[in-house]
Amino acid sequence: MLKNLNKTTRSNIITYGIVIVAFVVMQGLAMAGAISNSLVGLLVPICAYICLTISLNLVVGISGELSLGHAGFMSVGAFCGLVVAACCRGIVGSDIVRLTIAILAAGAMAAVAGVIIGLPVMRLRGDYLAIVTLAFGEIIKNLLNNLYVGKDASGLHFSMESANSLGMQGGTILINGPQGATGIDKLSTFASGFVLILVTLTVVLNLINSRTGRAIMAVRDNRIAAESVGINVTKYRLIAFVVSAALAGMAGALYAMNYSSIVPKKFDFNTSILILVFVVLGGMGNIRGGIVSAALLTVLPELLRFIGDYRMLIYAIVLILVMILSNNAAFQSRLTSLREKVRRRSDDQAALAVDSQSGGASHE
Amino acid sequence: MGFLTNLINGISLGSVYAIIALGYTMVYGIAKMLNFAHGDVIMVGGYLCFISMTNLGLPPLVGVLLAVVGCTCLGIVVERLAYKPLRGAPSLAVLITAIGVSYFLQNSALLIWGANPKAFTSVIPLPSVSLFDGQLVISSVTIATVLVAIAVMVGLTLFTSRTKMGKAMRACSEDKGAAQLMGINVNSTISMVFAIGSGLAAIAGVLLCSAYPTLMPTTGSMPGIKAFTAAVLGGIGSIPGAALGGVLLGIIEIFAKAYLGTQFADAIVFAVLIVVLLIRPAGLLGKEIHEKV
Amino acid sequence: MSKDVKGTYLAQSAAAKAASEGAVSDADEGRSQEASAQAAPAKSQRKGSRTKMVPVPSTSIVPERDADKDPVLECRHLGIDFGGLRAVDDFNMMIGRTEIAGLIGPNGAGKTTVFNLLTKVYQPTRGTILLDGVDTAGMDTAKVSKAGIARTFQNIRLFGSLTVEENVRIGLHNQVKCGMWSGMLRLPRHWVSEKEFHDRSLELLDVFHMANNAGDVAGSLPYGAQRRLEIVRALATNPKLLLLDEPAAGMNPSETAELMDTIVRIRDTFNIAILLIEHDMDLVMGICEGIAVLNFGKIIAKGTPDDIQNNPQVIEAYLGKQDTDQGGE
Amino acid sequence: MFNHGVSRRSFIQLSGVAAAGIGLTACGGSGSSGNAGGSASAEGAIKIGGIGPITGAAAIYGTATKFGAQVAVDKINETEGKTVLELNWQDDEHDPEKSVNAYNTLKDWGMHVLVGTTTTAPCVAVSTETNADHVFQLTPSASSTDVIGGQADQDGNVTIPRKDNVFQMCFTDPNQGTASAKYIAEQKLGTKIAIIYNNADAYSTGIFRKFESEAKNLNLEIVSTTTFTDDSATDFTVQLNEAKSKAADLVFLPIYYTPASIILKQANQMGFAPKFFGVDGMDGILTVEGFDTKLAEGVMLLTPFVATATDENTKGFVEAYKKTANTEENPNQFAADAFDCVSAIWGAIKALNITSAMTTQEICDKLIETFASGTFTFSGLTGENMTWSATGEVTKDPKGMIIKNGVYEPMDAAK
Repeated sequence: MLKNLNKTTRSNIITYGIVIVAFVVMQGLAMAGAISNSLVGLLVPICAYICLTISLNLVVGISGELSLGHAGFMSVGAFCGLVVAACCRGIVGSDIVRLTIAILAAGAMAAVAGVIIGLPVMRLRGDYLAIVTLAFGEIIKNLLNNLYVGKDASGLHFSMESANSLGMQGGTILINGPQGATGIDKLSTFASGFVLILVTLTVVLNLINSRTGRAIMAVRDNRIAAESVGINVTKYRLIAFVVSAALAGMAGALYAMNYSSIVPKKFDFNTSILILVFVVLGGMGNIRGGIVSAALLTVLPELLRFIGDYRMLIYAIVLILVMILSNNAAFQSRLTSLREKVRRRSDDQAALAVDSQSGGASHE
Repeated sequence: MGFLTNLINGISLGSVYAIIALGYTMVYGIAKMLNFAHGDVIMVGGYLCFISMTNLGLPPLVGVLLAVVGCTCLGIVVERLAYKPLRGAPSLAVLITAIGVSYFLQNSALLIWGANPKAFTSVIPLPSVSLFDGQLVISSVTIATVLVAIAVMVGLTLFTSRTKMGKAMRACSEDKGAAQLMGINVNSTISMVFAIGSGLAAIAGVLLCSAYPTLMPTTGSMPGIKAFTAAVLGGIGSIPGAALGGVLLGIIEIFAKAYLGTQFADAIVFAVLIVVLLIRPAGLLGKEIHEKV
Repeated sequence: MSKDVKGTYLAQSAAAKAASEGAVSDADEGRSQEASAQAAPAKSQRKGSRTKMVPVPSTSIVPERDADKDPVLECRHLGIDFGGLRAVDDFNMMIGRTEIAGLIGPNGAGKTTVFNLLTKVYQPTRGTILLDGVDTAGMDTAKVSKAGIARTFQNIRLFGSLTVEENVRIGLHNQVKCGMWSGMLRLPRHWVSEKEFHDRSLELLDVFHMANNAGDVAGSLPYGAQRRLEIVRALATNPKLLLLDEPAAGMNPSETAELMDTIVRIRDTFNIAILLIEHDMDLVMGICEGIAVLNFGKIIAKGTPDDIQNNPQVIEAYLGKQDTDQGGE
Repeated sequence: MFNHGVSRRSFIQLSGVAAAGIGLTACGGSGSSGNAGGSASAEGAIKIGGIGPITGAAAIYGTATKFGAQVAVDKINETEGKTVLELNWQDDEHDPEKSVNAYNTLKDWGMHVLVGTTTTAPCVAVSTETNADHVFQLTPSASSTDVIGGQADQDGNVTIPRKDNVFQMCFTDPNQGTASAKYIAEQKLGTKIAIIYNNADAYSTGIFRKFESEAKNLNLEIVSTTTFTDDSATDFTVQLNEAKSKAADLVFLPIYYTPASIILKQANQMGFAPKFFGVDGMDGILTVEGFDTKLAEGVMLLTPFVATATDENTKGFVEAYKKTANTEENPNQFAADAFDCVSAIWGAIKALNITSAMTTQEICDKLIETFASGTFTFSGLTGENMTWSATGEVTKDPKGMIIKNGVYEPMDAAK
């Protein structure tokens, strides 16, 4: 049945299939209590990281720009989302609706941040672009470290100085500078994470296989040729960047609302790098690979806990080895020839089997 | 006087950034890779010097020498094992490997030397210079750092322009294929660059720890990122650019703290970087490379 | 050698309209002191005014059939400097609406630079480019493409990781419209446009009999097919003028012969002008109607293939000075 | 510039690696980590889980608490003659996400009581989890009021409700802020005060805020307030210059000892010699290997623990700690806090006849009742006759220490 569809559609259906099957299996196991608390606790972060990986893949893999500040958009979404969720407390009854509103607001806010950052950034290329995204990530972190937001009867209060200068009466502090946000309502669930993955996946896959996506990939493959066929390079680089930022913001909101507290420090350069590692290991531009690598690499450090002190060292070695093995030309060619050999042998066997069955008359 | 003090402090901090940035820029110029592990080589250099001085009781100069030798070897080994197999691989793959190396070095240091910070004794056991009746105090480390930064920059410039090896490096930087055809051993040239870069990192580590005397497994990461920023600011690949970028970044950082408030100092430093890159997209002294159509 | 341009009066027979336009343009460039003439747009011809008319040299010719229409391209005093080097200087050329024109010259003469100027990959230092009578000043590469100039590249620039069909679809980018949201949300508009993309790209690929390769990855195609795909992609932008940069490079004689047929066929089918850079003289002399010869950034001759073959300056440029007297054959 | 060369195969290989990892876990089981002194899983032992950063920039604190707790567990098991306590310490990299992961891992292990987490921000996240699961938690060193919840700020806003299962072994940040301000005012230690704090750190900012408002009440003059972040914790010349130019005679440092050691050195280099006043995070400064203790001469700090004290308990602990951690360095107050946490919990367990047969929730109920009663007292390394209130805060006397000749000496008339 699948064979009748074209290659891209088939590949996309497999991707959706993997996500859906994985969700159903995990949800079933979790409900049956067959998986450990440790893994259950990882489900929502895995969902968030998958969304982040898909969204970063849009910039790094599809648009071909190196971004080192993805965590910045994640944090914008995270803090925006939890403020919105807190504002809806008492107004909107249903948790799911509240979460949805918060995530959408987070996406919108992160998109705005994406436009503000993207406009200047898109004038640059290559490593210079990378360093500027890094710089913006650090700036966002620095600003959030000095952001104070509180809510009382008269509404929201903002300050860039201190919690005391919010001038609130009997309200709650939502974001308390470097202490971050505490007392977050834990609205995120595995199911909502799954839905967000589907949404992210749909947006990105649809985008890739559309006129806009082709223009983005054209710019990646050959900027000058893309210009020469009339594609506005800046516009399409910006579209990829902003969509990616918005999706990262949504994932950030999901992530933040899985914990009761969150600090700006979490969204630093290292987190940006972590997501980048997921993307590169999964294969740049390879959405399905990114999903798998994000899930596995989030679980891996937890699986390595039994090693104790050597855990992160082993993680580093695994990272280096995987990168070398998957990119070393000599090793790859050896692997290919090995695979060829295996296939030939099995082909031979198959041919032999066919031959023996049909009495050696299989070849015309 | 406050201005002068801040300026001197800025130059001092900037000189440390400059030395690190020079290593970054050398490696980038030839290997075309962002070596995110560079900051961690700095940390290793610091530890090696610390051990030789404190645990082995060797004189500071020997300690520095040991650190340089140790880091040079480390650089060569890392290059052989981790980067060389990836020659010709996509640059992002190399970047991630460099990050892996960075994690590896940090966690190895954690296991070997422990998490407790070490207080680094300055390798320059000279008193501070006091001017204007003690209103302006310049520490000996500051003076040494600035002098070393200048020496390293001049040395590298001469090396790349005058020596055979240096010229081979520049040839590799321009076009590896052509360089190979001219009989230059590209592989050994790249190894050489890593050796030089790592040796510089050791010197930077010793000076960094002398000026800001805490040594931890994570000591190198932030200065590493700042120096990378500095290298880009000056135009990555350019030797005078790295030195200029480093010093400027140091001055901007100190001035931002002193005159615009310590709260937003980091944001200001990075904002300056962005503005500079928007005006000069290839950095202050970088060459803009036009793609040939 | 630069002075020689004025000596090439090959174009005296050019259409009257074209010549008069050339005259106005020269006046624009400051030869005339009259402020009114300077301020006037190039197109406006004030028949009633008493402007003093002077004869000016023109280096252009167009086919007779295009003579009564606006030329599709007109370059006036086009030039660019790289640092102190005048890579292209005082480049004047006119191309008729359905002309197949050639741009030849020794290596390093600045031929590709001219293409880069026409498509605004480089912004000209001076001079004017009129595309179908519209000044392209201030446009960027993408806008020029929308205005009607398409090109191929000397060093092939395909979207290597995408399929053949996708490459053509990208060429059709400005021909079939569908916004980001329609695509992202799979609105009906998306499906309509996708069908149109598909149909039109296959139609275009058919020109080169490449419809069967539609699903192949462009980067994996053989060299000749890649060159042809570049032409298809350029055609997809619905140009008025197609610039081909060494289309026959790397092709064997039979492929070249086929290419010559195809180029003529493209012109006849799409009714567009084609300007090509080529070193293969059989191809140039075989299909080009007008040929411009470039040396050291300047046009040293423009004429018919016969004119060019017999032009002593051209021969000198190609073969060096000692062979001058052989030029007459 | 980046083409997609990273092949699709990479993740296949990766899955292979991960599969190997899963296999390994299966073999390794959920054994306890670290050099737990060969603590084989024993029948009937109470399982104590611990969380703190063993890797990353905050590894100092996690390592200290880990070994501190280990020393206590080993000592108790030795005294009892059999394994009555079992410790499983998990790394959280000073990251709330990893901390919750670590907590879940400990839950799978079957933890009865949690000692942790070491650092504040992760602890706030974990304490919500323990609260929901009803697991008793005693944190050695997470000092923010958000950890225990139920505390109002000065405007009377309560952001987080009280988490009734969470108790602290350390002072809360506001307590330290208030105590420091009072101490300075009462002892007339300084008239012009400069403050340098880490505005990217919850602990530091928490103390600073309280100190600031308390100083206003006590009419202490704050002449300069400057900040730094973890990213800019290498150079303090600007902050010190500002303090110097305002003629500050006391610099209050509500920060950890690592940046503090740089501040002391740089102040010395620029010839600035005010009084320095630190809080409990300053403890440990003398243990920094290679630190010139002369620089710390005259530094005052509030700390509950003195490693150089001569009483038997402290001496025994320091010795055991060095052996367990395999180090030459003295333990800091984090280690002592963790030691006290385990000891206090053991005291309660013994008194209440708690056995591992009980569920974690039953144990939690009993321990909450005991700790919140206000009558449960405990004497340990970090204080005599400590009690806890239902708010989760500990009541113990802060010891004002001054560094003289490289050792702590009690400040006169310590309240």
